[in-house]
Amino acid sequence: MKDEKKYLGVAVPRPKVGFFELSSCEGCQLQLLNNESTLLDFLDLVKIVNFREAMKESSDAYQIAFVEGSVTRKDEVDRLQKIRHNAELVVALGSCACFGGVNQLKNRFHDLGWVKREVYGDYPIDSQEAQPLSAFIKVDLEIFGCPIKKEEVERIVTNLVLGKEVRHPQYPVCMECKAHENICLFDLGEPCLGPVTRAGCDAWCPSNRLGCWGCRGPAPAANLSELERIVARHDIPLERLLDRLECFGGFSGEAERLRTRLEAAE
Amino acid sequence: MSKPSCSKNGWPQGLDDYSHRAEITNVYALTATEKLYQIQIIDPVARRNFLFRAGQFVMLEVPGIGEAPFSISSSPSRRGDIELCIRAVGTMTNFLGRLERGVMVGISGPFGTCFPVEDMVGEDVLLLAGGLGIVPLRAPIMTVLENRSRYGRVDIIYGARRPSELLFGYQHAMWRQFDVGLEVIVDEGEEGWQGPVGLITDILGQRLGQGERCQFVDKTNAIVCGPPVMFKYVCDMLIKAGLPMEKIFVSLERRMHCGQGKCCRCNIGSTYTCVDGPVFDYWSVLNLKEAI
Amino acid sequence: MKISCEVDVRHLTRVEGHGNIRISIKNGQVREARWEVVETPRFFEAMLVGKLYENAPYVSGRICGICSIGHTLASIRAIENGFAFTPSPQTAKLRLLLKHMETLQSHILHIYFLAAPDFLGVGSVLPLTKTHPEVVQQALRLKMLANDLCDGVGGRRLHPTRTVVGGFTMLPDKYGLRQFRQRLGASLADLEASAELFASFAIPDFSRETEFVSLHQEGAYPFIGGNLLSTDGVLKEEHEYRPMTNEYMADYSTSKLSRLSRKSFAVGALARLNNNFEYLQPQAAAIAGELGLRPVNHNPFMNNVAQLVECVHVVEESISLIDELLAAEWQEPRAHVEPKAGIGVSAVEVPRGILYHCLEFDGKGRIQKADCVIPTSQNHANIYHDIEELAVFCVEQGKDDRETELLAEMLVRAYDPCISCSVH
Amino acid sequence: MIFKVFAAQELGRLFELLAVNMIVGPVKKGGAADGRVLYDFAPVYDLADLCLDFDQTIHSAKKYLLPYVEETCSFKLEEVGWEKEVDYGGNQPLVLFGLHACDINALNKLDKVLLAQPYPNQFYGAKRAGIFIVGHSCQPTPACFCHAMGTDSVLHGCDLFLTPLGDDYFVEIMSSRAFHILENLNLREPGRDDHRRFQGVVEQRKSLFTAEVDTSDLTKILDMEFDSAVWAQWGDRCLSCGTCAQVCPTCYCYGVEEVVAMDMKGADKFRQLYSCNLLDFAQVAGGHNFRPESRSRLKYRYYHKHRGFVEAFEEALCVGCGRCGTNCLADITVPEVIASVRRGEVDDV
Ligand SMILES: Cc1cc2nc3c(=O)[nH]c(=O)nc-3n(C[C@H](O)[C@H](O)[C@H](O)COP(=O)(O)OP(=O)(O)OC[C@H]3O[C@@H](n4cnc5c(N)ncnc54)[C@H](O)[C@@H]3O)c2cc1C
Ligand code: SF4
Ligand code: SF4
Ligand code: SF4
Repeated sequence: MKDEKKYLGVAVPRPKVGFFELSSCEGCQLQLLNNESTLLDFLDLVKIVNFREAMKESSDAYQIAFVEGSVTRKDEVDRLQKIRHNAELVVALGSCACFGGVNQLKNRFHDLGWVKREVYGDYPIDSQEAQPLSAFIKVDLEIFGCPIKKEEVERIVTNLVLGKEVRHPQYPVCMECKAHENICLFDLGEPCLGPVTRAGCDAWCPSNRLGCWGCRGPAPAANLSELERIVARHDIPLERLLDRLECFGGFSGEAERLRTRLEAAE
Repeated sequence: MSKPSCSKNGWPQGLDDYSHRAEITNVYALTATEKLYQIQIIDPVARRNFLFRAGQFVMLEVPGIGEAPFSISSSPSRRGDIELCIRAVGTMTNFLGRLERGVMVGISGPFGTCFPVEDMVGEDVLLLAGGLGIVPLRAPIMTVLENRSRYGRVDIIYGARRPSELLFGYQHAMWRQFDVGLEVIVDEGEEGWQGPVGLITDILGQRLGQGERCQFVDKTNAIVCGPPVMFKYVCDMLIKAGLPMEKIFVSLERRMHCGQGKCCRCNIGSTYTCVDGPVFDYWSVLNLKEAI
Repeated sequence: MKISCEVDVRHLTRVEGHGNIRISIKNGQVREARWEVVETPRFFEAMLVGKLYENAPYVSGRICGICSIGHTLASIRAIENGFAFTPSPQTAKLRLLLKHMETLQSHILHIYFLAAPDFLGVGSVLPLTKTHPEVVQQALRLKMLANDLCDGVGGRRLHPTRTVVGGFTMLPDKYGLRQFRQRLGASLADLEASAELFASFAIPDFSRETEFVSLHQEGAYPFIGGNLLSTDGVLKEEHEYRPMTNEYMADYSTSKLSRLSRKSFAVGALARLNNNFEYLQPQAAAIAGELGLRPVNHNPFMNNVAQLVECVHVVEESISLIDELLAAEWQEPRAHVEPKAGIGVSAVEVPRGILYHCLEFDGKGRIQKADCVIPTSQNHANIYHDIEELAVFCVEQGKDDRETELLAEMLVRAYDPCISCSVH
Repeated sequence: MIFKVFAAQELGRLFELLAVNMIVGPVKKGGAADGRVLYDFAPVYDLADLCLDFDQTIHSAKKYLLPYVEETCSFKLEEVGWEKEVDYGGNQPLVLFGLHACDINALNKLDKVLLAQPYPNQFYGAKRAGIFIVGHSCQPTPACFCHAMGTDSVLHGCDLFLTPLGDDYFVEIMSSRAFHILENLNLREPGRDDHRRFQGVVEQRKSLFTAEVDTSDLTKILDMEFDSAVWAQWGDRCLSCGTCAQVCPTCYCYGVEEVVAMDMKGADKFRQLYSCNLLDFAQVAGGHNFRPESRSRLKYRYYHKHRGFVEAFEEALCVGCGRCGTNCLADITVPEVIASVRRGEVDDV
């Protein structure tokens, strides 16, 4: 494997990359291994120097750090800061890293003591509110999704290596959903966050007849108040909308406001 | 341009019949962000047949990286051996900056409307450029210079932010030799700068005189290109001075994906910047909503 | 010779999640031998409280990236049990098929990417792409098949999208299933080659008397639901998971731990095999024989072999499942399920062992209380005690630091621990 | 035009004759929670699957000419040079069976732009040339307003057009291809009675339209109402989701995306249908966005369709199929938007 490739005569070095995980299911990293048909090309594109889930060797000399998971403990903050220090580019990999992911569902109680007791009784457990990486360090690039979409990661990494700007779609999932010619979930009586969620997943869930849960966070022009009206018009309880807004942390502000309103109304 | 509507393979003729492989023959860094690219269509026949007019643009393609519109900045008499002056602002333009001479790129075009310099023969030409606006103006400037005796008075007013951002400085002396009134002004001076400091409108104001309608305006054509704010002020002054709107030409820019009037990206109302523009007379611009 | 040896592995690699191994031997005396779990807890059981039931499979799937299908199915089953709903035979078959493919993909990932490098003397699968390209290709082919089939049935290989309470949101297309059937048939050759490869590996000759716990069904090798059985003779019903797991906390672990008849027990492929050997599909049984696997086997390193045998088993059984699905008319994919108050428990065999989900609902189907017991947390105590015994074994065998460290790592890896899952 | 009549049972024969090619037509796609049957265009292998009595499909047939995503070329890279490969598609003839008048007229409108000189879109052109269209008369839904757009009748753009007259089909033959195919059917000349029956169908259809769009002087009124407050109200509801453009048979905006292969030995260029309602539609290099607010983007869609296009082609870029309104989750419909512009206010919903 040569350490440098050329693209149209332009030298394209193989960057050293590391993969790291904080609190997560490690599914996003697994998605990379799950990419059997292109895994070898991927390994040729970058030089992996750190990937605990797959290899024993490790090194601190990496240029790009892909960090999966959210921060839920002090030692993770330290690890994260060390990674930031070592890497030129820190990429938040997946919704946990970008928004807190499902981990932040515990934050909604605003009562960490209760959360700990519910699961571990009186046994002392070290844990803090689940936070995205950006709460602690500067994040250079976010790759959304729970899980990430492997095709998207490959495209992004290729662009990174080439020095091509990485741009996320600005439109919501509906656009991709329509391109797949799915029956709209609202027609089937199910809630869907497609109209407000950032596209890029190729309408993964709606194409499988599952309403979008918003794992990629809000599209830049997300119109949540209209979505709320739409859900109500379809006689779907707003609680189900809230569940979805709340699930991955991308909509945390809106979810919090809706929760307060719904609880006040009860 | 009259072309047959059907090519030999039976499919309707279209953009692909106007796209050519071309080689970057030279690259010059003009400023920190702008580079001049000399690009030659590889196929000699296509190169000779590449006829364009001042103000038209090409779509430049770097495979896999992007395709974007650029005004041709060289004389139409040089045909398919063109010069593009490109500012590195994004994905494709930055990558372009990393390419070296000898690399193959794609050129399609020419597209769009032109500055009708042929119609200006016998009359005065006033060219106003702000910043990168000088790039599309260089083609009409060359045409006028090549046919200098056929035109009346020729004036160029060129403004830039700083002296170090001035483009084609190496040609300014040459332009002046052709009896051209060239005035260069910068927003803020730098060490060694001896020319005037201020706005284009300052110089234009002097040139037009104060308030009253000038005599010369009936036979003056203005060609304006620059940032949107500049259009507004400059064109207002010209109109006040009595230039007919049909004789004021501006070049507008929009995001373009196709350059063939098909993708809608550059659409302003009914008007495609790529097919109906980029050059518009000011009367048409007035009739466009959200044009500038 | 009195040996001394220090092993301190922080964040063991090639496992899912974070765990440490510490072994300290002074002059032939084992002073310390421990397995620590340092993963950060995520509190899934608390997260679910107050949520409508439909959140549970979706959120619980996120406990683990490798066995997300297992978690999703376990959660769905807990809900359906709670609402006294029985899925249609079509749904049951599709779920089992999906489950099998997760087992296949997870086992292959473990056998080839995580465990095999040790046996082949390298640090990861990366050098193998150069030295053993055919082995890597084999693994990738098998994994791809499993993953593609997961996509086809569950909508997505990881965090499935089509699996819902009541059935599936949509069905796979039959043409696609037919093609998968062919690919499954062809994959048996790759599995046989894998068995040959395994036969060449030197599996450490280490054993410790262990109690093995798994599901048990009459007449079938069990994966979804059934009774709970231990090799020490404990037999309980699915909902009696608590007396079967007896969770407790210890200071060396952020995960809960389990015990049954002894101070620890093991779950996983080896446990399943030890309890259900007679129900293995024919080719799987033959391969088990070739690789010297007979019940009851007490060598934890043999879990790798058990996984391989299971790969063959699930491929064989998946072929029959597809045949049955293809022979029948498609029914509606999804049935309406009416929520009701109560408790639902489910036990599902995921790649690493038996998994329990228990959910308690109010009348609207809102979750009042959630409990998940994950295979790796059931295994932790057993790993801990295995490490202690392994340290003694290493002293007896005169192993040095490096050998001891490698053996200890291999031992933990053999359990294919899913630590982030265990500390959910 | 040549008119003929054939007995209803001959339809199967027509289907069979055309079935040597791929046939695409309206089929049942599923059922909505409220009991509506949902239709879409899809390949049909059996006449029984063809639902000629469909009300409206979710998506239009434009997808067979303008795919949502289409590879426009691929590059094979060498050291510093490259080879480019282009495939326009359209190598396979396609029969569109059962298109309503609106959808045929929509293709006619697309032709005006996409086949226009000097740079016709070859991808569209190649596919268009290989398509055989069987039109079929329709029953208006509450969302339809083709009568207001002048697109309820087809004069060209298809090969033949069918109108069921009880036990017979009245057929308008519009191409020699169709003429030759129909020679294999038992045709008869229409008589007086058939003409009257045909007119009866037309009358009956006319009586079913409920949606109204007043297009008189609309172009000028839109121009005048550029700053109308209604745009803000609609804009506040719009999700900027692009659904309207995706389902619209006449929307054709697109974007271009280039993807470099991971091995860096090649690259592909894709064209993706876009929508002027999407946030970054009018964003230019440097980040400036000419239409950053949803109200100006939504307005733009209406201006392009009902003003700009009319100025350029003397007809609107809308055939009144109602798809955009039916599929818009925010319930933004053409009749209501246009009425509100005329009125100067938006009715509460
Ligand atoms: C008729 C015409 C003539 C022109 N002539 C010249 C010329 O002679 N010389 C010259 O230098 N330029 C010229 N331009 C401008 C030139 O086309 C642009 O600079 C060029 O398109 C930039 O391409 P890029 O890929 O480098 O930038 P892009 O990467 O496309 O965009 C640059 C910036 O735009 C923003 N942006 C664009 N699209 C998006 C998006 N989808 N999402 C988020 N942000 C986005 C980003 O901030 C980005 O940094 C002309 C334009 C037109 C229309
Ligand atoms: S299913 Fe969801 S993403 Fe698809 S169109 Fe409907 S709302 Fe949009
Ligand atoms: S008008 Fe409706 S369909 Fe169109 S972008 Fe807005 S919300 Fe989406
Ligand atoms: S704008 Fe709406 S009604 Fe008009 S053609 Fe498009 S989808 Fe149909």
